[in-house]
Amino acid sequence: MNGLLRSAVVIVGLSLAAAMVIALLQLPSAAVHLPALVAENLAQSGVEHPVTAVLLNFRGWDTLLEVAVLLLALLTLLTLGGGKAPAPAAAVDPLLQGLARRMLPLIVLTAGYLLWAGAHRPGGAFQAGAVLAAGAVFLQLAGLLPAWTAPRRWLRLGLVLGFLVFLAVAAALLGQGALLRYPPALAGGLILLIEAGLTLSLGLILAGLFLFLTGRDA
Amino acid sequence: MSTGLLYALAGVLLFVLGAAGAVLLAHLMRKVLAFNVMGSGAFLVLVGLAQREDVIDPVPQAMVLTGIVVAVAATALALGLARAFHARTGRTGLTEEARRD
Amino acid sequence: MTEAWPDPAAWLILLPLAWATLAFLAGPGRGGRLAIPALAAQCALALWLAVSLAESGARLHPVGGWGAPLGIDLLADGLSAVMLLLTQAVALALAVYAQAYFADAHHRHEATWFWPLTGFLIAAMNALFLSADLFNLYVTLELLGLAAVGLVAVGGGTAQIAAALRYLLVSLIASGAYLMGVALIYGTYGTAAIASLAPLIDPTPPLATWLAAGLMVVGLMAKTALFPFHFWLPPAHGGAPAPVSALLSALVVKASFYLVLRLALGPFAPLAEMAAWLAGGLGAAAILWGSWQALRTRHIKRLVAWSTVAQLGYLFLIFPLLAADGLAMQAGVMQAVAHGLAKAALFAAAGVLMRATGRDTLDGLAGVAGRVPLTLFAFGLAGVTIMGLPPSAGFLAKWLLIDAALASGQWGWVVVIIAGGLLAAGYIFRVLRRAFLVAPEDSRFHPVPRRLEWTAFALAVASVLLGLRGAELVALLG
Amino acid sequence: MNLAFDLLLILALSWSAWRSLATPDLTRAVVMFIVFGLLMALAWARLGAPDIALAEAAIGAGLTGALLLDALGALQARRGEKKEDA
Repeated sequence: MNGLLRSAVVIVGLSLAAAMVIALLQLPSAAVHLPALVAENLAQSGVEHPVTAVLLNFRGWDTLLEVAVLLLALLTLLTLGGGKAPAPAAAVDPLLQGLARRMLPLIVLTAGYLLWAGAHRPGGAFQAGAVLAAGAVFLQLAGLLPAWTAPRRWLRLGLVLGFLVFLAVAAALLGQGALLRYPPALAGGLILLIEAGLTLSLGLILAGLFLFLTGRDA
Repeated sequence: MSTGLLYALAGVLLFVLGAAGAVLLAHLMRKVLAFNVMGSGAFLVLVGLAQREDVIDPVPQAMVLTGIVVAVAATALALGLARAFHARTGRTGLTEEARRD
Repeated sequence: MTEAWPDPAAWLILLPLAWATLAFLAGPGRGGRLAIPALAAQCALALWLAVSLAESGARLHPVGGWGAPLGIDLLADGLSAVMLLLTQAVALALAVYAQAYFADAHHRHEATWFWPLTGFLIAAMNALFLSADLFNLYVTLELLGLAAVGLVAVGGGTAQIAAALRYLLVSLIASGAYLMGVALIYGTYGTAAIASLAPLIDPTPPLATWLAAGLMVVGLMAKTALFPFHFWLPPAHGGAPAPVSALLSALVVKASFYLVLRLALGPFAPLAEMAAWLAGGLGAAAILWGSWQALRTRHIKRLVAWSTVAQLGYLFLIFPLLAADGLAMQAGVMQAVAHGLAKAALFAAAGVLMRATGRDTLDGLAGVAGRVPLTLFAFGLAGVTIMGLPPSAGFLAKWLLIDAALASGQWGWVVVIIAGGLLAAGYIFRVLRRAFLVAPEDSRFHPVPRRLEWTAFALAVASVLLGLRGAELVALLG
Repeated sequence: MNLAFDLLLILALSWSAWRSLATPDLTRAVVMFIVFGLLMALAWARLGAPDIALAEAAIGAGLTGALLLDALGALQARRGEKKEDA
């Protein structure tokens, strides 16, 4: 039975791969050309970097739901908690700790830069949040930050703040006619507001994915 | 052949490799790795195929950014469940569960 | 097409997102008191949306004001309105049930993050029913999948964790396949907006479109637990706390079915005929295999879960019949609604029976007829809908389905539909018969909150009475 | 020149993906996966997607790698205590 499944999967996989390769090689040009549309509307989007414009404006709805996905993953990890206290951090090389202490301001600065840069060039809330989270993970590994248990209220607030800001902006604009339809004059400011909230919350959530898990059942 | 198409073809291979691995490999960690390879393959097809005429398209790029974040959320959840499962049973695969009704 | 007044469709997504987040903020175990009035408001919004659709036809909401293909559109039409109404109504009833269910000391630990998870689950379904963009649908599918997995794991038991893990892995591979389909579609046509795609896909599309459609539909079938992808469903739905089982079985599996139907009616309509027989065949196999397993299992909730596997089969019987006329589509939607209400009632009732007897097996049921008669009555009424007896909504659904099969001269499906009804009668009566046995001397019964019994009963009654008001529902589909 | 680089990169991507699934040692598999993530970041740069390259390096390789290594430690910690390991 297992051998049968294995051969079936291999055969289906190989034929699927072959079919897809053939399909890709004979594809005509696409009928719709979105890069032109993006470029045309970039001036009204409130930012200059096309990817940020798609992420926060043209397809901001995807991004809103995606933040919900992250929150949800964290929430489910919390249901698995069982409330056991995490093991205390193991003794760590003091050299590493010193390095981590010195790195901390640099990490925060990098995140801030990425957040600000996102409007004009590659960067933005997701990259900035990821850098913050990486910093938190690093601190934990250096023994400077304990693993997290059940989140207290202030931490819960930090986790959801970015999402709540995003949701509030969406709701306020819905009152004006359409979900997330930024008035062009305010678009830049609103996007920066959302991104600032998201940077903090995404940093906490992404860090939380690691810090709520680590040391729990080791 | 354009750069975009080349990477799209690579994406096809990674997708199929990952999908087969996710179905066939028994160890939960391997399933998670395989699922991530599968996702990366789909991402490469999404961007590579859209840019097969070597025109940068920010729309699929933004989609992939969304997809990467969703993938890490799913990975963390899968690992959390796998750890909880292992802590309760000492096992690292679901094969025995499959035999029970 | 946007009006100056706020759009109920958009609020149907924002509101559950908001209360889910606030419930998380409020802390472990909190949120029930927030969820119930919010769900009542959502019911009103869904009703408002349905009425306004009946008056003025489908509504488009361009998120961000851009419109497809640059932006993402939300589309509310009759089909989405029916699914939204069903979702809000069942969720409200189950929220009332859940609040009483989790008030009990034995179950309180399961409620830690139940409310925020449920809020996200409902928001994900509403977003899915309204989205008109294939990539946005992928995000809603992931949101729905992770919320459902979280709810399966909410009890924290070993079997529940294992079921959640299995469900998550299936769900992730399935969404991976769906995502690959979206990638191929975007590559082929340069857009993922359904409105822009529909005119571009003709009956002889490039190979990539065929592969995309195949990958997406197979992924969605796995998420719907269509035979032979059903293996994850019985442990997941059978092992979760009763309100969770009810939510998942009544609503969540319908969401991916809805998407298959949407695709088959919309952008992939030129391709649908080719695969319709396969979908119908798998549906027929699901009906027979699911019912057979429901006749064999020893556990009450497993029985109800296997019944879901069987009843989902009916939904896929409509695909070979879609071409005939509007009948098959009406039958499918009616079946989705009837099964949604009845299955919520069955799981709610099963939760009461298990709490009353303290056991989860059919053998433990002896004597419950005298202890919780209302619940047993609810189980029987919901069973009437599942069996497809008049005047229930289930009867109407199966009647429409048989009508559609006869109209197109496809007799084979009629045999499967009738056989499925007889098998359903078999497994429903397995429960009822045991309940009327005399309780053994040593059996102990636990008191059950009246609210649990009444919500189960209300859902069951709704599933039967809806059969009398089926015309309105069908009219909404247009 | 560019084509040669792309082909080499794709070869390395496929090889690291294959090793991360097929190598018997789990720790080495996770390390191979992190290498795979970093190579993916390079591929994104080649596709003119620096945003994704940044995110892939930080999230796909970095955070996912940390999660995997941490989980690896947890899953292997009990090996000695419980015998029924599959």
